[in-house]
Amino acid sequence: MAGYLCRRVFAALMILLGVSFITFVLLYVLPADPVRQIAGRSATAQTVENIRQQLGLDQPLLVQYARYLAGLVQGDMGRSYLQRTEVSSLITARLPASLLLMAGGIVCELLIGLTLGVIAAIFRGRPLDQGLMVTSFVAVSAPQFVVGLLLLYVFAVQLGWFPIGGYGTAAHLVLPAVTLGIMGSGWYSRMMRSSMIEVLRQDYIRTARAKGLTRSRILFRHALPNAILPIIAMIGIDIGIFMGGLVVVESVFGWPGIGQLAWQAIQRVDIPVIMGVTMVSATAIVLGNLLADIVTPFIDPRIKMR
Amino acid sequence: QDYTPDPAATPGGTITVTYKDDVATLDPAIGYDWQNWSMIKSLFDGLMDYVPGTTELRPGLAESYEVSEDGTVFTFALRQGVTFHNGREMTAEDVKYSLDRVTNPETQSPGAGFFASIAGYDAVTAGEADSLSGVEVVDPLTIRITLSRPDATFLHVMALNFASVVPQEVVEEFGADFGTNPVGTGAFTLAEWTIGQRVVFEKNADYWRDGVPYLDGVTFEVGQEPIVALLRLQQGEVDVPGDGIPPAKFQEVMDDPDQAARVVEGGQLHTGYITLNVNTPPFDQLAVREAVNMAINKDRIIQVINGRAVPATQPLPPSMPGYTEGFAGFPYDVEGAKAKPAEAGLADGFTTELYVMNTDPNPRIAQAIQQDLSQIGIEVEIRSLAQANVIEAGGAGEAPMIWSGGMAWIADFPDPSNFYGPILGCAGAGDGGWNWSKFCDEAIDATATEADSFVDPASPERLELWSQVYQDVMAQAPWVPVFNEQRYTMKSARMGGADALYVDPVSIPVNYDYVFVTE
Amino acid sequence: MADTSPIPLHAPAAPAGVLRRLMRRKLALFGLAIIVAVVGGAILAPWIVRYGPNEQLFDGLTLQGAPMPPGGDFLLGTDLLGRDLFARMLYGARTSLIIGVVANGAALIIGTLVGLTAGFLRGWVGAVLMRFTDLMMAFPALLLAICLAAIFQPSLWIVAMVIALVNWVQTARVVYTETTSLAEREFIAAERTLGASGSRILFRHILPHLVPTLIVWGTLGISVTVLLEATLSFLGVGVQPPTPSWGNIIFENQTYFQAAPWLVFIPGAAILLLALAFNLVGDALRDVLDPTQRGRD
Amino acid sequence: MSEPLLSVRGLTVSVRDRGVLRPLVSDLSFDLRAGEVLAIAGESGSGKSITSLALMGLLPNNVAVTSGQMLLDGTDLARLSEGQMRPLRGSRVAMIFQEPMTSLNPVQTIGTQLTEAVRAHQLLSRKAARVAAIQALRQVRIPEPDRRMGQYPHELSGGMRQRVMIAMALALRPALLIADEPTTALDVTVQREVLDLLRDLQAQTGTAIILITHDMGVVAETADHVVIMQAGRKVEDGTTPQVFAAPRAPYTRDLLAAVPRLGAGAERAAPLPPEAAVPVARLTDTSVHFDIGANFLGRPTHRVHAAVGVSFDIRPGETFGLVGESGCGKSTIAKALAGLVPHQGRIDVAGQTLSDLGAQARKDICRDIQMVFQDPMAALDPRMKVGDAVAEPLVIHGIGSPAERRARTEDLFRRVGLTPDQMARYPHEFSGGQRQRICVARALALRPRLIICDESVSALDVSVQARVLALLQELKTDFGVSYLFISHDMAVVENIVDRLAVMYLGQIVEMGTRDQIFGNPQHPYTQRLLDAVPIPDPTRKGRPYLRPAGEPPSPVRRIGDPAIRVALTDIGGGHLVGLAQA
Ligand SMILES: Nc1ncnc2c1ncn2[C@@H]1O[C@H](COP(=O)(O)OP(=O)(O)OP(=O)(O)O)[C@@H](O)[C@H]1O
Ligand SMILES: Nc1ncnc2c1ncn2[C@@H]1O[C@H](COP(=O)(O)OP(=O)(O)OP(=O)(O)O)[C@@H](O)[C@H]1O
Ligand SMILES: [Mg+2]
Ligand SMILES: [Mg+2]
Repeated sequence: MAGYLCRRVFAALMILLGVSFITFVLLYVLPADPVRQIAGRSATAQTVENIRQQLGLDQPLLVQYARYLAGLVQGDMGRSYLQRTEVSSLITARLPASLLLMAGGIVCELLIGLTLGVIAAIFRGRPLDQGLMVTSFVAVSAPQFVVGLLLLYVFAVQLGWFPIGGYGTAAHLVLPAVTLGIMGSGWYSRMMRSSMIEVLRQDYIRTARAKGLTRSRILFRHALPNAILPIIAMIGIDIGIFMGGLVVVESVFGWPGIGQLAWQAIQRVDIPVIMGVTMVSATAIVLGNLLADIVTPFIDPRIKMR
Repeated sequence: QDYTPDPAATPGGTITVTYKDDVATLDPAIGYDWQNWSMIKSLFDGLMDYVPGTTELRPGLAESYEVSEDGTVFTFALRQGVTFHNGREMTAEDVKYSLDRVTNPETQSPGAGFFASIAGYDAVTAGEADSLSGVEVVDPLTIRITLSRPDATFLHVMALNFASVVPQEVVEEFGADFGTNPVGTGAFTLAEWTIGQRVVFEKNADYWRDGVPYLDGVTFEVGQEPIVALLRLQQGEVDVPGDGIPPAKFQEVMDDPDQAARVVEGGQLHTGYITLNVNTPPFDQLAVREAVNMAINKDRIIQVINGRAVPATQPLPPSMPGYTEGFAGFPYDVEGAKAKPAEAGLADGFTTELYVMNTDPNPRIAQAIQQDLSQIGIEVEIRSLAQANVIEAGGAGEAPMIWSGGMAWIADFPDPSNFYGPILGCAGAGDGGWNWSKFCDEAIDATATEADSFVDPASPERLELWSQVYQDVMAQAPWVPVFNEQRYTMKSARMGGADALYVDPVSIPVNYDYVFVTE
Repeated sequence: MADTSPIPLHAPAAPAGVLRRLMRRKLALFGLAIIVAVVGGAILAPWIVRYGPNEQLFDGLTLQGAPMPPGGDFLLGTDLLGRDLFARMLYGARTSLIIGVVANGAALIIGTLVGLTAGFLRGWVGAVLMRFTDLMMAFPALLLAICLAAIFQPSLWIVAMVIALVNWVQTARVVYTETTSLAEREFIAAERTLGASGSRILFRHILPHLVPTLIVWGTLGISVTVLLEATLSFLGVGVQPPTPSWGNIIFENQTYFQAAPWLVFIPGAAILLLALAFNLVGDALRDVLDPTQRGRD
Repeated sequence: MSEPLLSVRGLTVSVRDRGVLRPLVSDLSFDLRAGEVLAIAGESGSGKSITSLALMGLLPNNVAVTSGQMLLDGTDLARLSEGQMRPLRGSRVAMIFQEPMTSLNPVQTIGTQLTEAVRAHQLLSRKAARVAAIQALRQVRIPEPDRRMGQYPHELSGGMRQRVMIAMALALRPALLIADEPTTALDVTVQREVLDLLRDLQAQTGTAIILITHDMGVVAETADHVVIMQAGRKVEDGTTPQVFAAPRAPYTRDLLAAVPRLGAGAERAAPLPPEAAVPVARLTDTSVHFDIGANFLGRPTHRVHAAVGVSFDIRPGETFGLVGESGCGKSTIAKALAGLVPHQGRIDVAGQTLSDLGAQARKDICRDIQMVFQDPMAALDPRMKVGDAVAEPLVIHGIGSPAERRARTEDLFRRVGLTPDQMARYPHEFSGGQRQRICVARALALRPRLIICDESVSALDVSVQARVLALLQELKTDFGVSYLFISHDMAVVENIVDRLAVMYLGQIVEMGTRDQIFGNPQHPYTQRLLDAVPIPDPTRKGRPYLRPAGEPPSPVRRIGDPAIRVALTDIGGGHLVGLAQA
C-alpha cells in the first residue's frame, strides 16, 4: 500500500512536470507579447525593453523554465503580470470555491446520472428507457451557459427559491452545481445503464434472487456496487472535463472560483496566472485519478493496489 | 465654488455595484482599466481634479497653482491638514515621492509615459537617476514642477490617477502588494477585499472636502455576468451595473417605461474606428483607403448595436475640445466607393483581413463591415481573436485592417492631444506601437507638437490647430471613424444625484463621491 | 464488423442482410432519416435557401436592431445581423457535420488506436502510451486547443484537427481498460496459439467487442465536439465568422436566450437531433451486428 | 408411503422465440418425498436447469411455465406471483448453482451474503443472524468460520465457494434443496468432498434434494431416485439401483455405457507407440513462475512457482496425460508449450528449441502445436461465425485459396460430426459439446503434430464426452497426431492416455505408463486422486474417502526462496516416483 502510493505519487509528479513544460513551451510560442500588455499604450520602446528585462522574458526558453520550476518548488508561482499580485494568493483565494463547486457538480451528476441510469436499466427497452435516453442526450447537448441562465431565471428570479448568483451558503451552491453536473449526468446515465444491464445478468444476481431477497435489496446492495465500479474510473476523467465547465458556470453565477481567473488570464495572456491555474488543475486531475484508484479497491476487493 | 452640491443629497447608506472582471489592482501607478480607474479616483487624490460630471479641471490636493510665463514651471500650493487614511499628514515630499515612483522603471507603470515632459524624466527612465530633477519640494506645502518643454496638457496629466499622491511608508511596507492594500487621501478607504468576490469601500470620515462623500460605503461585487447583474438590478439587489446594460437586455429595458426612466445616457470620450495599415498594399494607396471610408454604412452598424452610438466623421468624439463641427468626412457612397479601387488599378477588387476582438458585439460589427466592403468588391476575411492577439498583430503591423472595438481609445483626459500621439503619430508607428495604421506624417506631427506647446490648453488657436491636425489626418484616410459610442447605464430607484454623475466622463461608471441614496 | 473474414462462406452478402435488419427497426429508420435530411440539407443548401447565409438583409432587423422571430418571410427567423437563420442552419450543418462527425470520429479513432495498442501491448510501448494519455488528461484541453489554434491560423480544418487532438484522451482511457480485460480472455489466447499476429488479434477480435462502448462515446461525443467548436469560436480561436456552425450560432446569441430564444433553441435542438439520430442508428447497428445480443432484451 | 413433498405434474416450460412458443421441457412429472435425493440426469440442453429454475420461479424473461403443476406441500408454485414466491425462496426451496465462481457477489463478504440470506426470512438481530451464519459455515465444514465471514469470494478456492453456497442454501433448513450440477466445475478431490457433505447434511437435516448432474458416477453414489431426461422429456425414472441394473430406455443404456469407469481401460491394453528419435515435444527441466506483489520500487516480492523442473517427452502418435488437482500447474505447462507464457529450462518442439525461435519460426511452430481449451465458449470469439473461426488458422498461415479453404473447412466440419450448413452460425447457437468439436476442428485445420487438450472434455456431459473422446482417438489413428491430454478426471484419463504424469504443486510426483500408474500407484497423492473418483455403481455406495487435512500448500513463495524440489526415482520400467522430501 505505502509502496504503491509512493510509486503513484512519483508518476503523478512526472506528469505534472510534463504538463508544466508543455504549457510553458506553448505559452512561449503564443503570438502575443505580455510586456506590451503591461507597459500600456503610451509606453516607449525603452520602457518595454526595461520591463522585458526585469521579468526575465529576454532569456532563452529553457532558462525561463528552469527559473519557473525553481520558484515552483519553493511554492512561488510568480506574480500576475496584470494584477501584480502573487499568483499563489490569487489561487488560494479562489480554489476553495472551485473545489466546492466541483464537488457539488460531481455529487449532482452522480445523483442524477446514476439514478436515471438505474431506472433506464430496470425499464430497458420500454418507453421510459427511451425517454431517458433522449433526456440524457438533451443533457449532453445543452450549452452550459444557456442552462445556467435558464435555471437562474426560473428558480432564482421567477420562483425566488435560490439567490441570484453569489457565494456563501448552501443555497448558493445548488444551481451552479446542477448546471455543472447536468452534462455529466447525461454521460453517467448512459454508462450506468449499460453497466447495470451487464450486472443484472450476472449469476450472483440470480443467487440473490434465489435467497428470496427483496427487489430493492438486490438492486441496491448487490447490483449497484458492482455496476458502479467501471464508473469510478470515469470520475477521475471527469475532473478534467469540469475545468472547462467551471469557466462558464462560475461566470454565470458569479462564483469566485479559478475558472473566472483562468478565463481572464487567457484573454489577456497573463502567463504566470495561466501557468498557475494549469498546474493547479492538472494537480486536481492527477489527484482525482489517484483517488479513484485508491477508492476502487475498497469497493472492489478483487483489485489489489499494485 | 466650482460645484454646487445637490440640495437633495443626504448622507448615509451603502450601494452595491457589480462588475464582471475581478478588480485588478488599486495601485494608482498601475491600475489602467476603466473598471479600477474610478475606484482609484475615490481612494486617491492628485494635485488636480475635475468638477464632478464634467471635463472641467479644478484644483485637488493643490489649493492653488501658478504657471510661469513660458508654461514650463508649475508651482502648486498644497492644502493644509490633508491626511492619508493612516492618519499621517500629506506633504510636498509625498507628492515628489509619488511622481518619482510612477516614473521609475521598476514600478512598471503603464502611465509613466504621460510624465515625459517633466524635466529629468529621460534620466529616470534610463535608470540613470532615481528621482525627477524637475520636481522640487519648496517647503512642506509647496511643490514646484519644471517641464523640459511646454505642455498644454500638463494640468490634465496631474489629474490622472497615475499622478495620485501615495504615502511612502505604506508603499514600502507592502511593496508589490500595495495594489491590494491601498492607502491614499481619497473620499473612501478600502475596508475589505475578498479576491474574486467583493471589494468594499468605506467612507473616509476625515475627507478634506467638506460634505462628501455622501455614501457610507460602496460594495463592488465582482465576477458577475452583466446579464445576471441586470437581473439582480431588476430585483433590487444591485444599484449600479458597472458593465452597463448588456445588449441582450437593452431592448427589454427600453421597452419598459419604468426601467427606461432609470436609464442614463451620456456621451463619452470614445471613438470606434477601423485602422487601415498604410504600409500594407493595397491600403498604401489613398484611393483604396478612401473607398473603404465611403463604403461603410455607419447607420446600419449603429442599428446593429441597437442605436447606442452616433456616426463619427473624424477621430475626435464630439464632446472633445477641438472637434470640428460640420466636418463631413467621407459620406456613405457605395457607387463612389466602387469607382475608387479602379483608380488604384484594382478594378477586380482584392482580398484582405480584418482583425477584431472576439467579444460581442465586435465580431458582429466586423461582419457588417465585411458585408459593406464586399459591395465594392473587397473580400474581407475576419480574424476574430482574443484581445492580446489582436493588439499583438496590430503592434507588429501584420494586420491590414483592425476594428478597434473593445480595445478602442477612451480618452485618458479630455484634451484633443490624447487622440493623437500613440495612435496616429509617428511615435506609435514603430514596431509594437499602438498606431496600428502605421500612419506617420512628419508635417502633421509638427503641427501637433506646436499645438501642445501652448501654455493654455483651452486657447482657441490651439484647438484650431488640433482641428486642423485631425482634418489633415482624415485627408489621408488611415482610419475609418465609425461611431462614437454613447454610454448607457442604469441605476436602482433609490439612487440619487444628477444624471451626469452616472456618465461622468472621467469617472466611469459612477462618481462615487457625489452620488447618494434617497431612502 | 463481426463478419471480417475474407472467405466468402456465404452466398448472400452480409451487408445486405445487415441493411435489411436495420430497416426493420423503426427507430433506426427515424435516425437514418434525420441524418439523411441533415446531410442532404447541408449539401443542397444553395438550392434550398432563399437568402445567402451571410447576407445581412435590410428587412432582417427591426429599426431598433432587433432580429425577426420565426415565421413570415423568414422560416426560422433572423439573427442579430438580420441574416436568415434557416440559411445559416443549413450551411452551418456543413461545419457541424465536419466537427461532430469527422473530428469526433477522428478523435474516436485516435483514442481507440492508442487505447487498443496500450492495452494489448503492455511492455514499454503500452506504458509510454498510457503515461502520455495520463499527461494529456491532466493537461487542460481548452488551453491546448487555444494555443494550437492561435499558433496556426484558425480555420475549419485546423479547428477540426485541434478537436480531434484534444478529445481522444477519454476514449483512449476507456478503451484501454476494456482492452486489458479482453486481452485476458481465453479466446485471445486461443488466437495466439493459432499464430495470429498482434494486429490481427487487435483488429479482428478485440475491436469488434469494443463497438458498443465506442457507439456510446462516439454519439455522445457529437454534441460535445460541436459545442467545443463553439467554445473555441467564443475564445477567438474557432471557425471564423461569418462561417456559420450550429455551435457558434448558439454561442453568439446565448445571452439573447430571452430576447430571441429561437437563436439558441433551434440550433440546440439541431445538435440534439443529430446526436440522437446517430445514437439510434448506432444502437440498432450494434444490435444487428452483435450476434450474442440477439434475442436478449 | 408418506405424502410427497414435491409433486411435479405435466410440467411444460416454453420459450417465446420470435413470437413462437417452443417447449423446452414437456410434460414432466415426478414426485419427491421428504429426506430423499432425486437425481435428474441427462445430456446437456435436455432441460434440467430450466426445470430447476421453474421450481424456483427464476425463469428468464422470455421463458415461462405454460402448463402443469408444481405442488410443494400442496401449493402450486406455478401459480404464485413474484411477491408470493419471494418469501418461499431460500426458506422453503433453496438452490445451489452450477458456477461457484460467479454465483457469489464479488464485492460483498461471505458473512454479509450469508447473514442477509438469514435475515431475509427471519426476524433476527444482526448478531443472531451472524451466529446462525457461522453455524451454517461450520456445518459445511469450513475451517475457521469466524475468519471466513470477513473474507471475499475471490479469496476462497472453488471448493470453498461451493461450500459457502451450500451453507447459504441450508442456513434456513429449507424443505427442498435444488443442486444444479454442484460439482461440475470442481476437480475430483473437491467434488468428492462436496458430495460427501451434501449426503451428510441431508442425513442430518432431512432436507429433500434434487441433484442435477450429468455424471452417472455421482448419481450412483448419491441419489435414491433418478429421472433421466432427453430433449426436454423424461425418458426413464426409478430408484437408482433399478435404473443402473436394468435400464429400460435405449438412451439410458447409451448413457450408462458411455460412463468412463476406472479400471475399464486396463482391459484395452494396447502397445505403446515406439520411442522415436525425435519426440514431438520434449520438456527438459522446465520451470515457469509468475511474480506478484510489489514493494515501493515496483519490484515483485513474491513468486508463484507454477511449474518447477518439469521434464517429459511426448512421442509421435502418443497420448500423454497430465493429471492433478486444480492449481497444480497443468495449464501452465500447456501454455508454456504453446508459447503463451515465458519459461525457464528448455522446451523442444519437433526438434527445435522454443526459446531460440524468431517471430516467423514461432508462427510456423503453431502449425505443429495446437491447443483445445477447457471452456469452448470462452475459447471462441463470440462475434465470429464458427465457419470463419475454423478457417481462421488457414487464413493466418496463408494456406490455400478462399475456395480451397472453404472446402477444407467443410471437410473439417464433417470430420467432427457437424454439418457444413452450421458454419454460418455463431458459437452461442451451439451446445457445449458441439462447441468443443468446433474447437477440435479448428485445432485440426493446420494438421498439427501435437494437440494440447487442456481439460477439453471436463465440462461436457458423458455422452458428448464419449463422442469427443472417440473423435480424438479416431483422429489419432487417421492423422497420427499426438496429444497432451490434461485432466483431473482419472477415469477419463485411464481410458485415453498411453502414458501419464501426475502433478502436485508444480512438480511431477509420479510418471509412467497407464498400466504402471493405475495398476500400481505409488505416490500417496496419486492414490488419493484415484480414490476420489465416483464409481457409477450404486451397489458400491459408501466407500470411505480420506479427506486431506486442511488446504493444499501454496505455490507462492517469497522471492529468493526457491521451491523444494521432488526427486524422481525409477522403480522399474520407466515408472518414476517422487519421494516426498523433508
Ligand atoms: N433464455 C433462453 N432462451 C431460449 N432458450 C433457452 C434459454 N435458456 C435455455 N434455453 C434452451 O433450453 C434448453 C434446455 O436448457 P437447460 O439449461 O435446461 O439445459 P441443461 O439440461 O441444464 O443443460 P446443461 O447440462 O448444459 O446445463 C436448451 O436447448 C437451451 O438452449
Ligand atoms: N498469470 C498468472 N499470474 C500469477 N499466478 C498465476 C498465473 N497463472 C497461473 N498462476 C498460478 O499458477 C498456479 C498454476 O496454475 P495453472 O492454471 O497452471 O493450474 P492448473 O493445474 O491448470 O489448474 P486448473 O485445474 O484449475 O486449471 C496456480 O496457483 C495459479 O494461481
Ligand atoms: Mg444446466
Ligand atoms: Mg487449468
